[in-house]
Amino acid sequence: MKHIDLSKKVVEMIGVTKKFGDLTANDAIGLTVHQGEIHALLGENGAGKSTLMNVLYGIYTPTKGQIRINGSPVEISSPSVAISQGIGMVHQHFMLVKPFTVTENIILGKETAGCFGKINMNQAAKDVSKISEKYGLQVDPLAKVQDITVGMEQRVEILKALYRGAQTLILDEPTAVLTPQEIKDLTRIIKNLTAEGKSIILITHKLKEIKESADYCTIIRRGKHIGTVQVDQVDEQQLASMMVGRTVNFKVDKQNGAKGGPVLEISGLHVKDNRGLPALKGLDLCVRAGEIIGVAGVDGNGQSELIEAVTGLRPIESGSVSIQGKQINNLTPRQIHGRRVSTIPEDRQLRGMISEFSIAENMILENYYKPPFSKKGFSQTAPIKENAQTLIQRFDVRPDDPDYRAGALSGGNQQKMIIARQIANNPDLLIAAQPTRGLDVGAIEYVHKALMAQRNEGKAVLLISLELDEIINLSDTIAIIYEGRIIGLLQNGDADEKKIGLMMAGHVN
Amino acid sequence: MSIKAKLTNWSNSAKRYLDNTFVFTLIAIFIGLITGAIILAFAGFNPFESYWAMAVGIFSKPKYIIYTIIKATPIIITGYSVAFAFRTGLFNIGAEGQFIVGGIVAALAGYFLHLPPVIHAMVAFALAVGAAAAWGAAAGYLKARFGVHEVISTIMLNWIALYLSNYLVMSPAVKRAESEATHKILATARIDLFGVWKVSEQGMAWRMENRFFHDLLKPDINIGIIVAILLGVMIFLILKKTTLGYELRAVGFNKDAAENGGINVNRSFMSSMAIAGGLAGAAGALQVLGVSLECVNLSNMEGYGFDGIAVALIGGNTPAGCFLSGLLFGALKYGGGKLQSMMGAPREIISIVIGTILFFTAMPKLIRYFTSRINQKREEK
Amino acid sequence: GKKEKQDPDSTSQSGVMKVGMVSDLGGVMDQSFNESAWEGLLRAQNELGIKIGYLESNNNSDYGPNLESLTDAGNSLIWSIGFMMGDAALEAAKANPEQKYGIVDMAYGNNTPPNLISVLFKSEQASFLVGYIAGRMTKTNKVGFIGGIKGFIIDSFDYGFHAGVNYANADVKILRQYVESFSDAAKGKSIANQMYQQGADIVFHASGPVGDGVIEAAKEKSKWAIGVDKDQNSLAPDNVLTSAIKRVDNAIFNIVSDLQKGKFAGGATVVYGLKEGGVDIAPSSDKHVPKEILSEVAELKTKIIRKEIVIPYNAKTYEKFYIAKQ
Amino acid sequence: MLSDIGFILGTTLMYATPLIYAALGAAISENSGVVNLGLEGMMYMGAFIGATVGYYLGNPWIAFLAAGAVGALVACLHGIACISFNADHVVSGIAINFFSIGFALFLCRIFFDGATMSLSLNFDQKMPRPFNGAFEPNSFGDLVFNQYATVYLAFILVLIVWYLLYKTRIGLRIRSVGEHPKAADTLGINVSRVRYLAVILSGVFAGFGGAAMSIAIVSRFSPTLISGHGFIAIAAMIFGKWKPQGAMLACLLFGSAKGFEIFLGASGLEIDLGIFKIGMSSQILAMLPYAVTLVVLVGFVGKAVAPSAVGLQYEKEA
Ligand SMILES: Nc1ncnc2c1ncn2[C@@H]1O[C@H](COP(=O)(O)OP(=O)(O)OP(=O)(O)O)[C@@H](O)[C@H]1O
Ligand SMILES: Nc1ncnc2c1ncn2[C@@H]1O[C@H](COP(=O)(O)OP(=O)(O)OP(=O)(O)O)[C@@H](O)[C@H]1O
Ligand SMILES: [Mg+2]
Ligand SMILES: [Mg+2]
Repeated sequence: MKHIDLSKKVVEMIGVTKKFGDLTANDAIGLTVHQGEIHALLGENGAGKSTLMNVLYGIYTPTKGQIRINGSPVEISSPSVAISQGIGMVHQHFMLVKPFTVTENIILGKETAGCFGKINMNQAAKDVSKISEKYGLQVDPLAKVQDITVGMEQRVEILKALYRGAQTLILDEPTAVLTPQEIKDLTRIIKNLTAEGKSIILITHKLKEIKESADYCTIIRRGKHIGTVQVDQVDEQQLASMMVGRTVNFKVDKQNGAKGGPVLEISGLHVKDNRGLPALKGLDLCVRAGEIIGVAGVDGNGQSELIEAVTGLRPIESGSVSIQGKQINNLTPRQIHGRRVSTIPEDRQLRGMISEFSIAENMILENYYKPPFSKKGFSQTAPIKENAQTLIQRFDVRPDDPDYRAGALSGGNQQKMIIARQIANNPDLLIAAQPTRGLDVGAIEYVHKALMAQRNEGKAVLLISLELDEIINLSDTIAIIYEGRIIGLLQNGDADEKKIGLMMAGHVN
Repeated sequence: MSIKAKLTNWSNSAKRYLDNTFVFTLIAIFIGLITGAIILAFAGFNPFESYWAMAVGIFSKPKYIIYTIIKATPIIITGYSVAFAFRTGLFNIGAEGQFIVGGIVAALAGYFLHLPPVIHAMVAFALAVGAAAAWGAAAGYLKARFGVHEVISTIMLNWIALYLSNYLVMSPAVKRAESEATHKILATARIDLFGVWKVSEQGMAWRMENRFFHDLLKPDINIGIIVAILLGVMIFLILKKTTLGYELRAVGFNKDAAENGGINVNRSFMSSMAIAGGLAGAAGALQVLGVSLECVNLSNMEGYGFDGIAVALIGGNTPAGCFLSGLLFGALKYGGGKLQSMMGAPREIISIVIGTILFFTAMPKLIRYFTSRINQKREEK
Repeated sequence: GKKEKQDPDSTSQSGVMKVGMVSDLGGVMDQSFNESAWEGLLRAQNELGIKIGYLESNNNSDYGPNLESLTDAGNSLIWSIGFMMGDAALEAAKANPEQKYGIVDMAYGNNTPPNLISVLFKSEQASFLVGYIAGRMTKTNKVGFIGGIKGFIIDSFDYGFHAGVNYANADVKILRQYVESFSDAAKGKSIANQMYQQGADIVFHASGPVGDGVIEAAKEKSKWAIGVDKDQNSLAPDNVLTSAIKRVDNAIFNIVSDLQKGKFAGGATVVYGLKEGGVDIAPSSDKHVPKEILSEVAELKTKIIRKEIVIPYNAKTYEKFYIAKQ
Repeated sequence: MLSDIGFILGTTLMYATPLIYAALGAAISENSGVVNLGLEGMMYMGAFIGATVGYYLGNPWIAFLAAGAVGALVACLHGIACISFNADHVVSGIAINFFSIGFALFLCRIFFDGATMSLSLNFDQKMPRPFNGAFEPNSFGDLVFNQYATVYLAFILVLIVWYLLYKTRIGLRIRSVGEHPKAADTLGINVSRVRYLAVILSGVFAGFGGAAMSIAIVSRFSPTLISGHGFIAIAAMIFGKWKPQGAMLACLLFGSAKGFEIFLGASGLEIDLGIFKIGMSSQILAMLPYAVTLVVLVGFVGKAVAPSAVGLQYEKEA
C-alpha cells in the first residue's frame, strides 16, 4: 500500500444508477479510487461490474449519479471524454481488430498522420516498441492480432490505454484467459504501474488474485453496492460469502473410483491449423473410464486443434484416434457422437449453442433427428419440450422456461444448458473445453460437481482448461501440452503449480 | 453481406414480429403512398384523383381483382424462394434465373410430352421444379465445395439461365414459326380454368349471353394462387415442423454450432438452395402453364426474382408475410397501369412507392421514433 | 404532361372518338417504332380532334391486362404495338367482338378476326435501299450489319440489307453479328468497333437502344452508321448516313382517319411498303448521300413498287433472290 | 492478330470501367461495415443525371461531378437508414434500387418531354479522350489507349482508394469500423461519422460509374443502359476479396470475357476443333463472361473473408 496517496481521489462514482429498460444493472453504486491504488471489483456473473465500468468509460450514460475525476465533476459522454480524462479500459471481451497489426490497434483513433493523411507505420511501430519497453509489456508491433496469443492480446490492450496516457486503468477480468506465468507477469506489470502513480480498477472472480494484488475491494451483488473492504483485513471465504450471500464450498469431493479400460486413445496425431501449419505434431494421449485427464498448457499449443480433431471438425493428417478401441479418424461429427462422445465446446456462443433458438431447441442439437424428437421427418413438439423441462430441472437452468431464447440467458446459464445437453447424451467420453471460462464461483462450483459426477459414474473425462486451479482440483492425471505434443504426465498427487508452470513453458524436468 | 448479420437482424425483427411488425409495415405502406402522392402532386397530377383511379382500377370489378391476383402469384412465390433462403442463412439473388429455368422446362415439357390431362400438367410442373431446384442447388454446391459466395454465383447463373433459355427458345425444334417464342404448350398441360373452352365457339356463344361471366373469364384464371397458398403452407411446415427445417435454420443462424452438433453444413446449403430454386422454378412453371403458355425470347430480365426479393423483405421473410406483400405488390403494379391509362401519370410512381415502402419497413426504429413522438404530443394535450 | 389525361366515360357523352395504344417493352417514348406509333396518334389528335391515350408494358404478362384496361376505358380502337403482343391482341379481339383492335408487325392471315386489323411493314424494302446505298458508297468494300436478337422481324432487316448491298455491288463483303440484347449499348458499340477495325466503313443496325452504341462507335471512328425505324440522323448528324425508317405513324394515322370516316378494314392484313408510304429511307439522307445515288434509289423504289424486284425477308427468300439475280 | 488483341484489350477497358467505379464504391462501403446493394440504383441515378446535366450544360466534367453528387445524395438515404436508424442494410439497398430507378425515369420524363431516354450529347460535349489522335487510327495503341478520360480516372481512383484504405488515417478508421465497430468506438472514433463518409463515397463512385456509361460509352441515358451493372460490381468486389485492387482485377476479367465473346462472335460463329466443329450460337457466346467468372472463382480464388462487422448495425447503447 505504499504507493497509495489517500489525499488524491482520482475517480469517484457517486450514486451511479444504470437501467436497461426495466432492469436495473447498477443501483446507486459508489466507488472511490485513490491514486496508486489497486481497487478490486467483485461480484457474481451479471452483478453489474462491467456495466459500472462502461459507465465510467463513457460507453453507457448513467441513468442517475455523478462521476468526479480528480475531484471535479465530469460528464463522461463518450469514450473520447474518458480517454481525455486519463481513463483507460481493457474490456472483458477484447476490443481488438483482428486483421490489424498490433501497432495499428494501438494507434487507432490517435494516429499521427503526415501529408494526405498518410500514417507513418514504421515510426508508429517504433513508438509502440518504446512504450512497450518502458512498461515491460512485450509485444511484436508488426504481428497481426489474429496471429498472437491471448496473453499478448492483453498486453496490446493495456498498451492501447497507456498509449493514450491513461492514469486510471480499468481491467475487466484480465486473467480469465491467462496462464499462470502470464498472470504473474500481469500482476508484476500492474504493480509497476501503481508505482508510477497510476491507479487500477481490477475486475476478477478469482479471490486469490484479489488477495495477492488488490488494496481495496468493492463488492456488488445484483447491481447493489454491498460494501468496500480493505483486502488485507478479510479472507477469501469472507469475500466469497459477501459476493454470493451464502457460504461457498471450494473443494470438490473426489471419490476413489475404479479406473476402467481406455476409452479414448490417441497416438501419433498430426493435425494442421487454420493457416495450414502443423499444430499437433505426434500427440499421444489415453483417457480411461472413470478418470479425468486434465490437459494443461499455454493457450495456442494445439488445444483447440486437439478438440477439433477428436470431434471430427478438423481433418487428421496422420496418426490415429480411437474410441473404445475403434478408430474414428476423420469420421463426421455426427458419427463421432454416435460413438458416444460428447463435447462442451471451447467457445460456447460460437460452437455450443444457437442463440436464436429456444432452450428447448438447443437441448436437442445433436438428437433432433432421432425419435422421439422426430417422427417421419417431423419435429415432435411435446417430447422436445418435455426433454427440455427435465434437463432444466436437473441442471438448474434459469429461467426454467423451455421457450426462452438461448441468447438471452446469462453466460453461466448458457453453459449449464450446454452441459445439460452433453451429459444427457450419456457419453462414454466427455470432452470439456474451458468449461468455466468467465463463470462466477457459484456457477463454477456447479460445473465442477457435474464433471466429477461423470467421472464417478465411470465415464472418461477429457478436461482442457487454461485455469490451472481447475485442472489441479479435478484431474486424476495432468497432461501438459506443449507445441503440439504431450510432453509430460503428472499424477494428481505430485503435481504442484510451480512444476506444472515450468512444464507448460516447455521445461521437462 | 454477412448472412449471419442478416439473420441476427432477422431474428431481432422476428422478436418484434407479433407485437409490432405488422403495424410498422402498415405505417410504411402509408408513408409510401404519401410519398407517391407528393411526387404526383409535384408533377401536376391530383393525388386524390390518381389514387382513386387506382383503387377503382383495382377493386371496382371482380375481373380486376383477378388480374391483380394473377399478377401477384409469381412474385408471391419468388418471394417465398428468397425468404426461404434468407431463413436458412443464404441470400438468393438467383430467383430470377431459377424462374427462367422453371419456365423454359415447363414450356418444353408442356409441348413435347404427350400425357393425359392433369398428369401432363403435374409432370411438367415437377420437371420444371426439379430443374430449377438443380439450378439453385448448383449455387449451393459451389458454396459448399468451393466457398463461392452465393451472391456472386446466383447473379452469374441468372444471366446464364437467360441466355440458355433464349438459346432453347430460338432453336429450330422449339421455336414456333413466325414468332420468337416456343410452341404453345398442349391443352393437356394447361392449368388455367376454362382456358380452352372460353375461346371456343361454344364458349364464346355462352359468354355473349352471360355478360357477367364473360367479363370474369377474360383474365387467365388459373390454379396458380392455390398452388401458392399450398406452397406457403408447405414452407411454413418445413421450417417450423420438420427435422429438415430445424437443420436448415440451425445452419442459417450459426453454422459453426450446427456443424459441431453433427449437421452436415454443406449438404444443408445445397438442400436450402435447392428448395429455394425449386420454389422460384415453381413460379416460372405456373406462369407458363397457367398464363403465358409459352416462353419467349427475352431481351432482358423480367424482374420476377428481383420483385421477389422486395416481396420477401416487406413480408418479413415469413410465408404469410410474403403472401400479403405479394398481393400488395401485384395490386400496385396492376393499379400502376390504371394510373397511366386513366390519369396519364407515369407508372414509375409505383416503383417509387414500392421503394419507399421497403425503405421504411427497413427502419422500424424511425417509425417507432415517430409514433412515440405522436403519443407524447397526445399525452401533452 | 397533362394533355394525355383521359376521362373514361366521356366518349358516349361528348361523341369524341377515343383511340388508345399499348406499347411493348420499350415504352412509348422509345425513340423507335412505339414512339412513331404515338406520333401517329398525336397527329390524329391534332388533325382529327380525337382523344388518345396509352399504356406501357413492363413485361410480357402485362399485354393482356393492359389491353383489357383500354377496352374498359371505352376506346373506339386499341392499338397493340409490336409482334410480341400478337397473342394478347388476338385473344382480346376474340373475347371482345364489339371492340375494334389494331396490331402492328403481326399478321394472322385468314384467322384475323373481323374486329382486328393488322399492319405489316415491309422493313426489308427500306433495308434493301439503305443496303444499296451502303454498297454503292463503301470505299473499303466492307460493310456491317448488327442485329439485336435474332428473330423474324430482325431477319427482314438483315436479309433486305444483304440483298441491297449485294445488288449494288456483289464484291462487297458484309460482316454480320448479333448482340443478343436490345439493351446492351456497350456491346453494340464494341461490335461496331470491331467491324470498323476489320475494315468496314458503313454499319447498319437493327437493334433498338443498342444502336446508341453503334452510332457512338461511328462517331468516335468517324465512320458511317445507318439508323433504323426513325430518322436517327439527329443522334450523330455527321455520321448517320441514312436510316431505314418505318412510318408506323402514317399507318396508324391513316387507319384512325378511315375509322373516323366509318371505314374499318377489319379482318384484313394491311401491308405498308414503299408504295403505301409505310417504309422509306430517312428524309435526311440527302445530307450525305450523293445525288446520283439518291436518284438510283428512286429508280429502285419504282421497281420495287412495280414488283420488278421482290425483296427477300428471310433466309429462304434470300436464297431465291440470290439465285434469281444470278 | 495484334490488332485483335488490341481490340479485346480495348473492349475490356471499356466494359470494365463503369464496373470498376461501382466496385470501388462497394469496397469502400463494405470495408466500413455497410452492405450497399443500392449501387445499381445509384448508378442509374448517376447515369441519368450525368446525361441530363451534360445535355443542358454541355460540360462533361460538371456532368460527371453532378452524377457523383447525386450518387452521394442517394447514398445519404442509405446511410440515414442503415447508420442512424439501424435499418437492415439489404432491405434498404433493395429499396433504394426500386426508388432510384423509378425516380430517374420519372425525372427523365419531366426533363425530356415525356421520354424515358434523354437526348444525345453533342460529340464534343462528351468526356474527352486524352490520347485521341496520339496513335495511328486502328493501330494497337489506338485500340487500347484511345479511351475516354473516365477509363484512366477509374484506374487512378483504384490507386487512390487503395492508398486511402490501407495507408491513411481515415482508411484505418474505415476498416476498423467495418471489422470491430465497438473497438473503434471505445477508442473515441465516431463510428457513424466514419460509416457515413464511406457510404457517401460509395455513392459518389456509383454515380461516377453510371455517368461513365451515359456520357462516355454512349452519349445519352436510356432505361436499360444500367441493367445489372451494380450487382455485377458487387459480385466483382466479393470476387476481389473486398479489396479495391482485387475488385479491379475481377472487373477486368469480366470485361475481357466480354471482349472475347464479341471477338469470337465475329469469327464465323464456329469453333473448329479439327475433328468436329462446334457451332457457337451468339446466345451460347453471351453466357461466356458469366461462365468464365464462375470458373475462375471455382478454380483460382480461395475463400474470401468479409469484414467481420459487414451488414451489422452498430448501436452504441442497447
Ligand atoms: N447492453 C445491455 N442491455 C441490456 N442488459 C444488459 C446490457 N448489458 C448488461 N446487461 C445486463 O445487466 C446486468 C449486469 O451485467 P454486467 O455485464 O455488468 O455484469 P458483470 O457483473 O460484468 O457480469 P460478468 O461477471 O458475467 O461479466 C446483467 O443482468 C446483464 O444481463
Ligand atoms: N470519425 C471520423 N469520421 C470522418 N472523418 C474523420 C473522423 N475522424 C477524423 N476524421 C478526419 O480526419 C481529420 C483528422 O481528424 P482528427 O480529429 O483525428 O485529427 P486530430 O484531432 O488532429 O488528431 P488526434 O485525434 O490524434 O488528436 C479530420 O479533418 C477529419 O476530416
Ligand atoms: Mg462483466
Ligand atoms: Mg482527434
